[in-house]
Amino acid sequence: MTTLPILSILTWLPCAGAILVLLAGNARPHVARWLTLAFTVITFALSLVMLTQYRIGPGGFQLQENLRWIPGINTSYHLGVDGISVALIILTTFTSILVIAGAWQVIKTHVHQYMAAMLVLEGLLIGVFCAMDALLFYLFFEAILIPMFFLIGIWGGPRRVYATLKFFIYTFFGSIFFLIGLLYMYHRAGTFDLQTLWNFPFTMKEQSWLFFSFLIAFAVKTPMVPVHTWLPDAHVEAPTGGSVILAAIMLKVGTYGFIRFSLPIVPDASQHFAWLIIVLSLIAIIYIGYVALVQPDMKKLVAYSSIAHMGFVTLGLFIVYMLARQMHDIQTAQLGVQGAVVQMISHGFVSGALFTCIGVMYDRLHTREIAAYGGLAKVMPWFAAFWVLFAMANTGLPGTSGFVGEFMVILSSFSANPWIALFAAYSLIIGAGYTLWLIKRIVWGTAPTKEAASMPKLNAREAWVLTAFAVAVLAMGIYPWPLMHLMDSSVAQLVTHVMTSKI
Amino acid sequence: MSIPLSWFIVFATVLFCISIAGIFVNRKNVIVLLMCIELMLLAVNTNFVAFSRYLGNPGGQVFVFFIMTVAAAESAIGLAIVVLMFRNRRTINVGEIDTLRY
Amino acid sequence: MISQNLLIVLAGAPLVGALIAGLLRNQVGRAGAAGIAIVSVALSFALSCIVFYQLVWGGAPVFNHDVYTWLQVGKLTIGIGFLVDRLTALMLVVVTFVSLMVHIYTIGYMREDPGFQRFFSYIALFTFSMLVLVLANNFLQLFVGWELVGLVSYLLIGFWFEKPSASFAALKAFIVNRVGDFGFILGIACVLYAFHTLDYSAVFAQAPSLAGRTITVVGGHPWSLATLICLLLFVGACGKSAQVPLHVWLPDSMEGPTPISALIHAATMVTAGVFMVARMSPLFEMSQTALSVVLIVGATTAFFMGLVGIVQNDIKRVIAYSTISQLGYMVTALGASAYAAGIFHLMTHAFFKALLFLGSGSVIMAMHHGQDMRYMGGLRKRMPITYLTMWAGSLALCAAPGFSGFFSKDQIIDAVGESQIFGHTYAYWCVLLGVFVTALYTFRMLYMTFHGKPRWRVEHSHGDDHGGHHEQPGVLPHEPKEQSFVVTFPLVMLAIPSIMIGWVTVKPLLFGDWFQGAIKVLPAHDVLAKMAEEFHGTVPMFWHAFVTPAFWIAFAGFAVATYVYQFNPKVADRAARMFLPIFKILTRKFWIDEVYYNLFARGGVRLGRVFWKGGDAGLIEGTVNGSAFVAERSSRVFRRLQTGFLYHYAFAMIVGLILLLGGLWYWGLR
Amino acid sequence: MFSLNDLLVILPELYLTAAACLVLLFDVFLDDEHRDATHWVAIVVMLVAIFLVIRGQPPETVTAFGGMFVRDHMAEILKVTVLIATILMFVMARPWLKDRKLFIGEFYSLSIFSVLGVMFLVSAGSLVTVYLGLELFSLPAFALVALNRESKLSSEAAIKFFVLGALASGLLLFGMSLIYGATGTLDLHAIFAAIGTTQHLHLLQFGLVFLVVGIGFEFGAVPFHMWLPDVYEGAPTPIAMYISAVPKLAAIGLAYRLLETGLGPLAGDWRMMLAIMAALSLVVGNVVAIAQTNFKRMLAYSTISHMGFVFLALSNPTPEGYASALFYAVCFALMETVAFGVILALSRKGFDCDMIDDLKGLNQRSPWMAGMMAIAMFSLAGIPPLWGFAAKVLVLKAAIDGGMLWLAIVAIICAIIGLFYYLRVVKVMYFDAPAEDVELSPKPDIALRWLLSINALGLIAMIGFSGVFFTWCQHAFGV
Repeated sequence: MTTLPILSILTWLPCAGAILVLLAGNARPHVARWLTLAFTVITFALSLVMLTQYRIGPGGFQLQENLRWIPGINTSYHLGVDGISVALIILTTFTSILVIAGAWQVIKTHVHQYMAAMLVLEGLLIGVFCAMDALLFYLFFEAILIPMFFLIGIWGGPRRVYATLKFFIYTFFGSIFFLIGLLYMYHRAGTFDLQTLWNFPFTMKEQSWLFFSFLIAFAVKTPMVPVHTWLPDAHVEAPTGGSVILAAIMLKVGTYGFIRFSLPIVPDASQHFAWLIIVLSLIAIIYIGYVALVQPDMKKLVAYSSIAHMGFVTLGLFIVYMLARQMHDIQTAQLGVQGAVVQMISHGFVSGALFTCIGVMYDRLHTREIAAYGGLAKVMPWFAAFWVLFAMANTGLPGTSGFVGEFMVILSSFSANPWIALFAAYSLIIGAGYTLWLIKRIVWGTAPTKEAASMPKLNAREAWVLTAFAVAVLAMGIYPWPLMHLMDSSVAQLVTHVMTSKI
Repeated sequence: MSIPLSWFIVFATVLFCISIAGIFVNRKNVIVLLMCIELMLLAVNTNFVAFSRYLGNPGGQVFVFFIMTVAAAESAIGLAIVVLMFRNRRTINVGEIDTLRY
Repeated sequence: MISQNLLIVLAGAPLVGALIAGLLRNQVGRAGAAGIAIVSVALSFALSCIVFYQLVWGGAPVFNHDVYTWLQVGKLTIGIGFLVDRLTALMLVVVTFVSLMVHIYTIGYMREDPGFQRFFSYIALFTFSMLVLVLANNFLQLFVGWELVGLVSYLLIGFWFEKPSASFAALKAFIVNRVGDFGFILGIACVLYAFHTLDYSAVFAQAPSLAGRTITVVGGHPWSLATLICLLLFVGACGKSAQVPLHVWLPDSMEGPTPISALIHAATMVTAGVFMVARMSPLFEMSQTALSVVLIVGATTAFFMGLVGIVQNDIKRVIAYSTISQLGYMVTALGASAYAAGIFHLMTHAFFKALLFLGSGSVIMAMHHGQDMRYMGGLRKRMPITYLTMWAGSLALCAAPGFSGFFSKDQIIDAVGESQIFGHTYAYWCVLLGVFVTALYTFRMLYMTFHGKPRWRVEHSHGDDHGGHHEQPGVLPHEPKEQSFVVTFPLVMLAIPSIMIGWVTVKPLLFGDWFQGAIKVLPAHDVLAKMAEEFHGTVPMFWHAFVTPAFWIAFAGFAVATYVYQFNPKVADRAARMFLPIFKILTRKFWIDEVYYNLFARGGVRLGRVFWKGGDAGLIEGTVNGSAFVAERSSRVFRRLQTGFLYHYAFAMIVGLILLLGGLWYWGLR
Repeated sequence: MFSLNDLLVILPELYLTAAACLVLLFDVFLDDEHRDATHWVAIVVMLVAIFLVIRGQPPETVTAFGGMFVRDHMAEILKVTVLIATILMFVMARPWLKDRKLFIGEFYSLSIFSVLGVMFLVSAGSLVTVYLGLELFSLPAFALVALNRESKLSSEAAIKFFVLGALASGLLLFGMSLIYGATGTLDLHAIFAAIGTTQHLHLLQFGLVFLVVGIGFEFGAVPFHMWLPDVYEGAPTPIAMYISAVPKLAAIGLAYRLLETGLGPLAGDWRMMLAIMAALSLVVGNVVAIAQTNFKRMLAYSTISHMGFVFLALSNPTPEGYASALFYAVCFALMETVAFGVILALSRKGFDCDMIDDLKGLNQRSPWMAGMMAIAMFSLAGIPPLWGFAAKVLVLKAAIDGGMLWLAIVAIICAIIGLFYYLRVVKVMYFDAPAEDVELSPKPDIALRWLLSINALGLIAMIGFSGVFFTWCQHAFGV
C-alpha cells in the first residue's frame, strides 16, 4: 500500500488551488477559470487514484491518516474512507468539474472569487466525507457554510441576501446543537474518535438526547420536513453552480451524517425514534410532492422535488431497524440502506443535471418562471431531449439512476410495513405528476413569446456538461452493480453494527 | 476600655454606603463624584487600619499608604479629565453627559 | 439450444436502430433512418422466428440465463437476463411481426412529417422495450420493460407536441399508467417479501408455498398473501391493459399518429398486462379471490367500454374502445383461468386490430387527416384494398365463423361459461352481450366509412397545404385515393393472419399442453381441459359455431348495424333521441374522465396550493421569520437600558452587587 | 530582606519601567517630524520585553519579595500576548494618529506604563500587588481614552470610564479589606491556607462578592458592563482596540489570582456567581448588539457576550477550565485586533470608518481588507475553520465538564443570535453596493497591512496549532 496521504491531498489541493486563483486576481478572469478547471480535473483524477487504492473486498475504513490535532481534548486529524465515502467523494469531484465548466462565461463579476469559493467548497466537502474524527467532521461540516454563504450572497438573484442569511443561520442553528451533542459525547467517552464512539455504550437516556442533537443538525441539512424551508429560497436565489453543488452534494452531507452518527452511535435511540423519521420522510415524499406540484418557479419546483427525493434516503436508512432488529431480515435491511445510499448518489446527478438545465434556460431569458417558456422541443430540440431524460430520471424511470434507489427503498420498506411502502410508492404518481407537468409546460407546446421562440441553441460547453450528466445518469441506471459492489461490504458492516444494541 | 472592632467596620461600611449613594444619587456635578470616590477609599482605609490593629498585622497599614498614594494620582487624573470635559463641553453637569448611549 | 448471443442481438438490434435513427438523425437522413430501423426490426423478427422454430420444432430447452448482474445486496441478486419459453417465443413473433409491418407502413404514413427520423427511432425503441419486457426472466426486468414501453408510449402520444391535446393526452397516459405501476411495484415488493427473490423460476417454484400464508396489513385482519400479491400485480395490468377503472388514457392516446395506435395501443403494449398475468399464472392460481376480481373487471370492461364505442364518431376512437373491450375479453379469459385462450386472443387480436388501425390510418390519410366518420362514406370504390382488408379485420373482430377472432373469442366465451369461480355468471352475460355490441360498432364504423354516399366534398381552391386538421371538416383539397404500396402491403400482410391464423393454431394452443409449463393451471380451474373434451377438431368447431348463441347475437348486431347505417340512417338519430339519457351517458363515457380530472388533477393542484401557502409559507416560514423579528425587536428594547447617564451605570453596578449579595445570602451562606 | 534573585525575577518589569521613562525622556528631545523615532523605539522596547519575558522564564513557578510577585507560565503567556497586542496597536495606530495630529510621545509612554501595570497584575502574589498593578494599568488607560483632547466623545468616554473604574476599584478594595480582616493576611496563598481555619466565613464571602464585582467590571460582564460600549465608541479607535484586547487578558490574571490562588476554597460560591454573570452577558451582549449601527459599539456588545464565554470556562474551577478561559481570552484579543485593525486601516483624515454602513461594498473597493474583516467576523462568530471555533469548543467543553450543560445551551442559543450581527457586517461588505461619497482605500502603510494580514491569516492558521497552544495553556495551570 502506498504511503501517499491521498485523502489529505484530495481535501487540501482544491483549497490550495483557491489561494492561487485568488492571487490570479479579478483582472484576468480567464486565468482564474482555467486554473480552477485544471485543479478540479486534477482532483477528479486523484479521486480515481483513490478509488483504485481502495480495496473493495475487505471494506472497512482504509487509506487512514491520523495526526494529533488537539491532544488536550483528545481529538485528532483522522481521515479515512469506506465504500460509501469513496462513492460520495467521486460524486463531489465529478460534479465540481461540471459546475466549473457550467459557470464558465455565466459568472462575470469577481470571477476569481467565485472560482475560489467553488474550490474551497469542493475541498471542504471532500473533507466531510473522509473525516473520521467527530470534531474534524464538524469542522468541515460547518465550514461549508462560509463559501456557500458567499456564493449565494454575491452571485445570487434579487432576494439573495435574505436567502443566504436564512440559509446560514438556519443551518448554523441546526449544527450548533450537534456541537453540544459532540461535546457531551466527549464528556462521557473522553474522545472524539468516531470508531471509539461507535462502540461506546451510551445509556438509553443519553442516546435519546444525542439522537435529537444529531437529528436537528442533519434534518436541517438534508433537509427534512419541517425544517426544509431554507432550501427553496437558497436554490432560487443561488447561481446555477451554487444550486448544483447545493443539491448534488451538500444535501448528501446531512444524510451522510445520519449514516456516520445517528445510526451507529445511538442505535437504540434511533430504533426508538425511527418511526418519527419514517413519518417525516413520508410527509416529505407526499406533502412536498404536492407543494412542488404548484410551484410557478422552475427552481423552486426542482428544489422541492429534491426534498421529496431525500425523503427516500432517510426512509431507507431508518427502516433498517424494523427490518434488522424486529424482523431479523438482514438482507432486506441492507437493501434498504444500500438503496438509500444509491439514492444519494443518483439524486446528486439528477438534481445537478436539472439545475444545470434550468441554468441554461435562465442564461437565455433571465427568468425562471415556468410560464415564460414553452415549446423547447421545437426551439432547442437537443436541449429538450436532455430535459426529458433528466425529468424521467427524476420520476424514477427504470434505466435511469433515479429508479435504482427508489426501487430498492420501496421494496425493502414493504417488508418493514406495507403501509410505508404504499405511501413511499405514491411518489411514482406525484413525482410523475409535478415533473411531467413541468415538461408539458416548458418542453411541449409552443413558445409563449418571441424571445422564448428564438432562444439560441445549446453551445458546445453546455452540451458537454449535460452529456456528462446524462452519461452518468444512464450508466448508473443501466448497470448500477459496480456502485453497489463498491459500497456493499461497508453497508453490510454498518447494518451488522446497527443490529447490536448498546444497552 | 477600647472600641470594639465592629464599630469601626460599621463606621467604614456607613462611609462606604454614603459614598456609593453619592455616586448615583448625585445628578449635578462631576466633582462630587470625585469626592465620593475619595470617600470610598477612606472607608476602605479605615477598614484596613482597624483590621490591622486588631490582628496585630502591619500589612494592612502598609496597604493604606499605597492606597492613599494611588488615590492622589487617581484624583489628579480625574480632575484633568474633568477640566478637559469642561473645555469641550462647557459643562460638567452629570445629567448632561449622555451623548454616548444605547 | 438457443444461444444467448442470438437473443442479445434479437433484443439489441432495435435499440441500435433507434439510437442511430435518433442521435444521428441528421447524418443518416430520412431514408437512412427508416432503412436502419426497418432492417433492425426485420432482423429481430427473423431471429424471433428462428427462436420460435428452435423451441417448437427444434426441441430446444427453455432458455433462462442472466446476461449481467444488475443488483446485488447480500445474497439477493437480480440480473438482466432472458427467459425464453413458448409463451415468450409466441409473443416475440407477434410483437416483431406487427412492429415490422408498422415500420413499413410508417414510411407512407409519416412521409410528409418533419419528425420522420424521430418517429422511427421512437418505434424502434419501443420494439426494444417491448422485447425487454417479453424476454424478462425476473420481476425487475419486467418492470423495467413495463416502464420503458410506458415512456415510449408517452413520447409517441405526444409526438405532435405542439398540439396541446397531444401533450395533455401524453401526460394523462403516463400518469394513469403510473397509477398502475404504483400497484405493480408494490406487488413486486410483496413478492420479494414473500419469496426473498425476484427470479421467475424461483418464485414460481415456491408459489405453492403461498397456500395459507397471510399478511396483516390492517390490524387484526390477516389477508391471504397470494391474494394481495396478485391484486397488486393486477393493478399494474389494469393500468397497462386499460381495464376499468384505469382505461381512461387509451382513448386519448389516439392523439398519437395512427401507426402508434396500431402498434402500441392495440397490438402490443396494451397486451402486456395480459401477458404479465399469464406469466404469473402460478401465482394467480393460488388465489380464488384475485381470479374472480380479474374476471369481473375484465368482463365489465369488455361490455361497457364496447357500449361507449357505439356512439363515437372519430374512427380511431371507435377502434380504441373496441380495443379496450377486446382487452377486456382477454382479461376475462385470464380470470377464468383460461390463460391460453387469453394469449390466443391476444395474438389474433394483435393481427386484426393492427390491421383495422392501419386501415383506418390509410382512410385518414385519404381524408387528409380528417378522422370524423360523419364526413366520410362511399370510400369503397376509391380505396378497394383498404376496404377489403378492413372488412376482413372487422369480420375477425366480430368473431365471424372461420375468421381468427372467431376461434379465440368463442373459446373465451365458452371458457367463461365453463368457469365456476365467483362472478362467472355476470361475466358470461357481459361477454355474450359484448359480442352484440362489438358487431354493432364495428359494422357501424364500416358502413359510415366505406358505404353510403360521400359526406365530403373536394375543393381544389386552397393549394397543397397539408395537415388537414386546420381546415373545416369534410372538405378535401383533392380526391381521396388508395395509398401507396408501403401502406397497402402491411394491410395485406396483416389481413392474411387475421383470416387464417385461427385454423392452424386453435387446436395446439388451447387444447394441448403447448405452453409446456409456461402457464400453470390448477386442475380445479382448468376450464380448457373441460372444453377439450367437447372439442372434436377445428372443422367441427366451425360448423358448431352456427348453433352457438354467440354467433346469432353477433349476427343480430350485424343486422341492426346494416339496417340502421346502410338503409335508413334516420333511425340512428331517432334512437339517439329516444334513449337520450343512455345516449348521453355513453357519449360522456360514464363521466369517468370528468370525475378523475376534477378529483385528482384539479384537486391535487388545489391541495398543493393549500399545503404551500398554508403549511410552508404560512406555518413554518411564519415561525422562522417570526423568531428573527422577535430578536430584532427585543434588541431595540434592551438597548434602551444603556441610557448614557453615569449614575444609571453606577446604579446598575450597585444593583448587581446587591443581587449577588442577596443571592449569596439566599443560597450560598452556610 | 530580599536578594538579587528577586530583582532577576522581576527583570522584565524593571526593564520596562526604565524603558518607559526613557521613551518619555527620549520623546521630549524630538520635534514632530522625527516623531517616528519614538514609534520605532517603543516597538523595539516591547520586542525586547517579550524577549526578556520568554528568555528568563524559569521552568517552574518562582516567587519574589516574599511571595508578592509570582512568575509562572500563565503570567508568561499573558504578558507575551499583552505585549504582542500592544505592538500591534502601535503599528496599526500610527497612520491613524498621524492623520489626527495625535501622533505624540505620551501615547507610547502611557501605553507602556499601562502594559507594565498589566504585567504586575498578572503576576501578583498578594492583594497589594494586585491593587497596584490594577491601578497602574487603569490610570494610564483613562488618560489614553482622553488622548484626543478636542473630541467631546472622548472626554465623555474618559469621564465614564474613570468614574466607574474608580468605583469598581473601590469596591474591589473594600472586598480586599474584608478578606484581609477575615484571614489576617494579604498574601494570596496565605489567604487560601487561612480560609480553612477562619471563623469569619461570612465576612469572607461578603468580601468575595465585592471581589467578583471588581473582576466583573474588568471583564465588562453584565451588569458591570455599562462602561464598555461608551468607552469603545468614545475612545480613539486605537485606544478602543487596546481596551478591547488588553484588559480582558489582565482580568484573566486578576480572576485567577484572586479567585483561584486566593479564594479557591470558596469556588462553590463564586462559580455560581460567574455562571449567572455569564448567562446575563451572553444574552444582553448578543441581543443588544443586533440593533447597533456603530461598528465599534457593536464590537463592544460582542465583547460583552464573549466575556460571557470566558466566564463559561471560569465557572468550571479546574485547571482545564482556566486553560480554556486563557485560550479564549488570548484568541479573543487577537480577533479584536484584526477587527479594529481593518477600520484603522480604512479610516482617513476626517473620516472615521466606524459606522457599519461605512463598510458598504468594501469587497469592490479593496477585497483584501474585506477578506480580513470577514475572517475576523467569522472567527468571532466561532465558525470553523477559524480560531474562534476552537476557542468556543474548548470553552463549551469546559462548561459541560463542569456540569453546566444548561449554561452551554444558553451560550449556543446566544451564539445563534450573535450570528445575526456578525453576518450583517459581512453582508454589508460583500453584498451591498458601495456608497459613492466615501472612497474606501486602505492606508498605503506597509507595516500596517502586513501585520494586519499576518494577524488575520493567523486566525486561520492557528486552528491547526490549537493543540500546541492549548497544551501551553494547560501547562500554565499545571496540567
